[in-house]
Amino acid sequence: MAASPVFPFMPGGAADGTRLPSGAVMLTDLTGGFRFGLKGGGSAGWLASQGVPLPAVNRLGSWRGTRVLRLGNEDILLLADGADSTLAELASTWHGATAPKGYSSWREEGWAWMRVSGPQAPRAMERLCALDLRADKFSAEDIAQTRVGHIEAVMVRSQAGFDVLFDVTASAYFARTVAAAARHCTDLLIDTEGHT
Amino acid sequence: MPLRLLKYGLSRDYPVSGDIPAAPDLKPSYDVVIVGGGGHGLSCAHHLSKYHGIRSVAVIEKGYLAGGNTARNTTTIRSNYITPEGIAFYKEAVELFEGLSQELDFNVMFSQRGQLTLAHTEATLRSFHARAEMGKHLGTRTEVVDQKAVEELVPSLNMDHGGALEILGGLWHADGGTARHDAVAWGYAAQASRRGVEIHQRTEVEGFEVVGDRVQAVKTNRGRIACGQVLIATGGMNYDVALMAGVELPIRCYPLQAMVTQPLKPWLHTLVSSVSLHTYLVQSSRGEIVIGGGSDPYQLYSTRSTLDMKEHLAEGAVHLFPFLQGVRLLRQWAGITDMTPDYSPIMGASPLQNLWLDCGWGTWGFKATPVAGKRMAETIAKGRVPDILKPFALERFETFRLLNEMGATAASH
Amino acid sequence: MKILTCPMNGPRNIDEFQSFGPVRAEPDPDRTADTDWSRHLFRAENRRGIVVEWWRHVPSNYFFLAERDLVTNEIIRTFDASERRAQS
Amino acid sequence: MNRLPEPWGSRIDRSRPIRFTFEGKTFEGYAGDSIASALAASGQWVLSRSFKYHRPRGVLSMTGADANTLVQLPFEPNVAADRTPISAGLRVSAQNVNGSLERDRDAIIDRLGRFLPVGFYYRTFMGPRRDSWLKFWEPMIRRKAGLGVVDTTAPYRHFDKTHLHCDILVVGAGPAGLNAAITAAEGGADVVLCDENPEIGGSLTYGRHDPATLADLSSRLRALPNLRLLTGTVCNGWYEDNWLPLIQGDRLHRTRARSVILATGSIEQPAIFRNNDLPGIMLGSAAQRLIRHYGVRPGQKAVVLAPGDEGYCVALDLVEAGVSVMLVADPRSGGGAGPFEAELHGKGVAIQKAATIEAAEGTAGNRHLARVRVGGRWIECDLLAVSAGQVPAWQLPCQAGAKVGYDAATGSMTLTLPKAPVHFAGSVAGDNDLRGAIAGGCRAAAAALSQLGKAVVEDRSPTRPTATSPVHVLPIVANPKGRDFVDFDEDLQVKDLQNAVKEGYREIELVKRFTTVGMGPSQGRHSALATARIVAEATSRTVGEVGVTTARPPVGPETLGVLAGHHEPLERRTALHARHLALNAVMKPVGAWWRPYFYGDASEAQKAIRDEIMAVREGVGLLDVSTLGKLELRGPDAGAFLDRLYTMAHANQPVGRVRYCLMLNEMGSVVDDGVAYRMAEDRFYVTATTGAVARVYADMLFWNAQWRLRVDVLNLTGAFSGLNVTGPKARSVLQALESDIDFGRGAFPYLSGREGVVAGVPVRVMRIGFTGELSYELHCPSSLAPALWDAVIAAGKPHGLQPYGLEASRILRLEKGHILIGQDTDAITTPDELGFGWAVSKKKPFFVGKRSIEMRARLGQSRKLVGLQFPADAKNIPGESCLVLRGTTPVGQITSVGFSPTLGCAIALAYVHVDDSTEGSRVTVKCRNGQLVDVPVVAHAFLDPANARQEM
Repeated sequence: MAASPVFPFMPGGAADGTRLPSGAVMLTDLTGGFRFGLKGGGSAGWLASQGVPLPAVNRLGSWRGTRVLRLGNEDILLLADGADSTLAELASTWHGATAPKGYSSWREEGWAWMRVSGPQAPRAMERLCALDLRADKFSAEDIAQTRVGHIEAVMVRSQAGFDVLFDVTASAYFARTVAAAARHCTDLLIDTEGHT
Repeated sequence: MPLRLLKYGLSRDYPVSGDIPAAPDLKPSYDVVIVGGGGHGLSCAHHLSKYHGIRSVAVIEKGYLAGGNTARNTTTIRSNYITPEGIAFYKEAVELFEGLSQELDFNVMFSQRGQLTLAHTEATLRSFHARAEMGKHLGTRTEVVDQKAVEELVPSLNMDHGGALEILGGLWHADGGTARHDAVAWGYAAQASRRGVEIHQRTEVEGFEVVGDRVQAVKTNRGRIACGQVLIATGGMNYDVALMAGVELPIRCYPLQAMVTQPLKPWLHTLVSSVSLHTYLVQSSRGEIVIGGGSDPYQLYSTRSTLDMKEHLAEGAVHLFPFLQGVRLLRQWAGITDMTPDYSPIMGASPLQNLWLDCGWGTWGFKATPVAGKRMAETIAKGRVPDILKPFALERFETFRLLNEMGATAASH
Repeated sequence: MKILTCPMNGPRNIDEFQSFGPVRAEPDPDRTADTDWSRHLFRAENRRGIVVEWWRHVPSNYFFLAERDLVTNEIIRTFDASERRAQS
Repeated sequence: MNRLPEPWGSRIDRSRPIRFTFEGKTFEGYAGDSIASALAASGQWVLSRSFKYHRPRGVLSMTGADANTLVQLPFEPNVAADRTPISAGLRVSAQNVNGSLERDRDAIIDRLGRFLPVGFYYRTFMGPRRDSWLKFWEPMIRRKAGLGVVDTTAPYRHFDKTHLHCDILVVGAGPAGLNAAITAAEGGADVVLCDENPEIGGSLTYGRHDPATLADLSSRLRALPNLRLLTGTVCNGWYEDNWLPLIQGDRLHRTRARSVILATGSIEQPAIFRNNDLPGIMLGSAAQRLIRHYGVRPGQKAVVLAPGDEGYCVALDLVEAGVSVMLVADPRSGGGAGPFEAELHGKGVAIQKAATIEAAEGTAGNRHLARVRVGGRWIECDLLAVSAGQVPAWQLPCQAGAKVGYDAATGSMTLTLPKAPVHFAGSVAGDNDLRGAIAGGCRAAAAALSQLGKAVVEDRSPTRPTATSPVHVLPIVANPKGRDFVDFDEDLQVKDLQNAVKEGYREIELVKRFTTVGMGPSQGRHSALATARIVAEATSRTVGEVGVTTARPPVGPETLGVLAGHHEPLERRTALHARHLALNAVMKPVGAWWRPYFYGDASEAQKAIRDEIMAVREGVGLLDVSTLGKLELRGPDAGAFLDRLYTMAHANQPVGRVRYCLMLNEMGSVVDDGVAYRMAEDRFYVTATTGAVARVYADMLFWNAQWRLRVDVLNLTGAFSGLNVTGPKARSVLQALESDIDFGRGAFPYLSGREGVVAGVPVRVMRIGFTGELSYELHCPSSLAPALWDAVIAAGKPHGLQPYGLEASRILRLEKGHILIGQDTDAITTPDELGFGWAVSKKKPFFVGKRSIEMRARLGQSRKLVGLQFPADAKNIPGESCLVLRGTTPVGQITSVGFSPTLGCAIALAYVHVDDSTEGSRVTVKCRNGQLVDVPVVAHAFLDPANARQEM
């Protein structure tokens, strides 16, 4: 009998009852989405041996429909983005493999995965993060390990906005913080006399 | 109307007191050279000249009088420390402040309206009990008060009932207060000058002539001064100045920032500080709210201000008193604190026979001004360290006799 | 807000970092006299000049070294700890 | 009544009248009016009373930069009436008045001025008794202190904080700033241009300029998509690495610019003469701003002090606005002022050369200007427009590292360029005329562009014109009767500064501190140069030698609200949060975490906690220990790494075993404890205390940055949850669950660990005993913790399993004599003081702190942590932190105390003198009420010292 997982925003989860902002700034919970990460000696070598192309540190790559996040020399996270079976197959291969193969980074349990999107998402992110996130400064292949909403986070662009990975225990806090930022984005932020 | 005001009103010309006489040329030698024209050095000079008959004293100051940490601190005076040695020492400081205006015939405006330190966690409350029990035992007015008493002492506080930063109680220190920091230094300077002490501003130490285990002379940008005894009391410069004499101190320097609002009609009558928020507030006699907090997070000698510290302090202040959102900030500044490993000062002997130390004050130098000066003067005059200072000796770091005051800081300068 | 350039993450606001203080000598505990050992414990580099110090980029938990002027706060350079070993 | 017809009044919308009140009286203005302009339009010129002498004050600068116009709004004190727009129903009142603004009873102080010279308060108010200051004088003075009033009921507002990035930030949208921004943007840079005013143009909007100049700049600006304009936005400080706060109303843009161009303009200086503070005396630019921005006629009959061309322009503007200009006083003795002089002559305005303002007199109560004396002659007037030249707005440049100098020939302050990537343009750089400002703007942009590696597209800058005739330097002479104010904020007169010097306060910083000059709301904008000149004269030094005091941020007043912004309190929840709430737990914050304190009704806390304790002792309890730090150390050197970090031996720890671990710092003080479970040769699962894990994790990484061992440290604190099943029936509960782990006593002994699956959940189980009972700590991936919790609850039901909270846990551990790091230890506690010799390996060659604890052992130990057990009928039980005395000397303190329901008495842990630490000794404890009690010392574990219960 396998137990069923409960993530923070699910019924009975730690953040159950916390409202996620929607509208011009939308926050979506992807924490239940499939991920697989390795960290520690041997991680990069093993993934390379499986044919996973490894980008440079803090750059994003892709492999058979998954996104490959290189967070450190020996710290790599793969986001399934729908290619669940590919990734599940890789994970299962890893479980059956012999060392050296790195170690599980448990990101699917330790990190919440949330998406900030909507037409005002860039405005909201300016409030949540000190980095220059304009497209020409923070590209679709960049990874920022930084602070979002005053907590440590890993951030990448997604087609719809920004994906943020952070300490799962702070999920309710994060949702409230994004909601507070979103409130200030309902009126356009820069009064530009016609410019933006 | 006090008589002194009548005198002003009735004299045709402004009656000059001449607080700080212009310094004469440097003499080739003095019995005592005090390096550092801040509160501590001036206090020592006053005590040497008034109580020990030592008047051949030169106070040499690189910048202007009391322009270092004496001018930059937020003037908290208190004795609610942790260690019995610390409490006994600062208790004497508070007692000296109580009579300081009379001692100096200069109003230092010692405003003993009490200090309330807030606990937002059980652990903080426990540490308050420790300070209160030790403080009471040693005869200071220090007690732990409950939520109701906190609300009565400062009715406008945001108690945050049920919140993450709920105020669980406080440490009420009725002996706590503030004084006009500049006045303390000027009062000591005026008194010392009247007894023959020379105060040399814009005079910078460039080195020491050390022969054997004695300092023979102090080398300055204005010439060499032979000296009988030397005191180093240079605030954030202690490490560097001592090093010129070959003495290495266990000190690291960090900026400490503070800020002040526009003047407001008085509404805050005690000092209020929060350990968890690293913020403290006090309303000056001009009506300004002085706000301070913890030191900067990395070593530095620069007195530049930062926006992030200001934002942090504003956040703490607004959490405690949400109605301050509309109050306007006027100015921010910083001083350089010399932090020791146990957060207690270093006073007394150095490895050199006639070189004395008054260092390592961290964030607590101002409140010790009278007692440090008095006791260092006694030390220099008698050539031996009085009992009250012995625990603060430099050697304590070799013998692990640390005076652990690390929990007494946070935001309780 | 000061900028500190992390060798791994690039230029970031200094509030993303944690200072771990100046690099210290690593005396052999078994061959160090008591007075020297207490000196090692309690006395840190504090000269008014350039120091080499440890920093941690908190979000990525990466430790590296920086040369910084304690008077001007100018950061002269930052580099991975492996470069220090190569130099010494 | 003073409103001028259109086209005067560029800021006001005459179609939108707005009513508001001032001092209880209703006034009407137009949308776009400031409080001060609307009041002036209605003939209300007095806005405030001064800080010390309570003299009536009115418009001085119209820039929001002086104390004269500070007024009170309902929730905001000290608001600049000349910058703050009116709104419908706004209630404005005067501040710092005793009675009313019109009839201020404290105006009497003005007459007593001679009794209150500079620094008087240092020389009096000390007697007659030692405490007279505190009891009598200070309360009296505090009543007079301050300006505005804080309303402690003001509602909380949400302020906005955001970030802005650009290549070049241009501060100031006057002619120089506009040209700089346009040139920079045309050169391809990403530009932000900010200005504190509601419109662009700066002096082009209120000075005597060709409107086409601004129209042209405006249209060029609008064509640039890479130029972002923020009007109504103050750049309020410069911080390291071009980090600048741009404040736009209730919003703070934390801005990072690669390069900055400061086109912050200059500050017109008031003139110093007797009664120079009367309402009706204002800066020439203030009169122009009233006329052009607000369509307000600043007076009926005017005198203009014109030491340069600007004053002539002011006079021309006044004439055009219908003001009778009685006289233009020009202090210069000869030379023509060029075309302006002729133009004024043409309009019949009298000009007196070599003349200055000698004094002014007011109407009754000094409520308004009545006449001024020029060349010994009194001239009736209700407006005096003055100017004593300009000083560059030095605050931002100086914060960026510029140094202030002084040009004695022109009587003006100069600024050096800082080392930082910051450039100056316009009058801040000394280019006071329009052509110079435009050229300066283009030059600054070119410099900034080249610094960024971008080329200037086209040099549009006009050649620099020859300097116009400098403004005459007005002498500063003290009036024998005083009231010649240098600093309006602080009511300081010329003689006050001279007297400070006489007292020996010769350095400018000392003059500032002794007199408070420059410390008021205007921060020396209108007084710094005059002060430097007075002090230079009094000390026979040059103005350059004297200098000005340090310009600290902020540039102008800023609200604490905009600085603080809004910040949700950080909160962390365990995966079982909702389970606790469902069980009616009373939650308490522990750091950022919220944890169950106990379960049940808040009004019956004591009973609930007692029941929870007894359930653990007699049956079985369940505690959520998910907040515990959880670290996984992986790699071939993991064992060696732990050996270096902790005091016990781990390299030789068998797989499947759990060991206590104690961490010291280099000083040999105890900093953390936990357990280490060896899951594999190359893998340990290590716990750390809730409060310390972040630091322990960082320290591990720090040590390994130096040691470079082959080990990876992973912080699993959030990823894994922990459930402690504890009590005599714990084994029965677990055995009732579906699992591949044999929980039997022989198969799973004390201090061992197992991996397996319980109720379908993969777990790591450790047999450890914080409560002193048979315990299994089950750790699992957090998403599965609710499922595991539910399964344990269900399996425990037949055994009376009781979830318990933090308070029960604290008592349970105390009964067992287990320490809590941070509560029972302090920053200098050694393992020896805890009696933890057993936890320190004697064989390992090295671990952090080893050298120090050996040295400290040699130096001698003075205290030790022991247990104290109070009689069941004890009347006085000391609280935590009570002192342990030897005679009257404190030798230690109680660290933990509580009533043990199991033992039926109070028990405590305490530091006592090492000589009193053996079992059976008695020590004296001082209770919080001062009573001394005599207590016997007992063994650490009050309960089950032989450990039979936890090892069963």
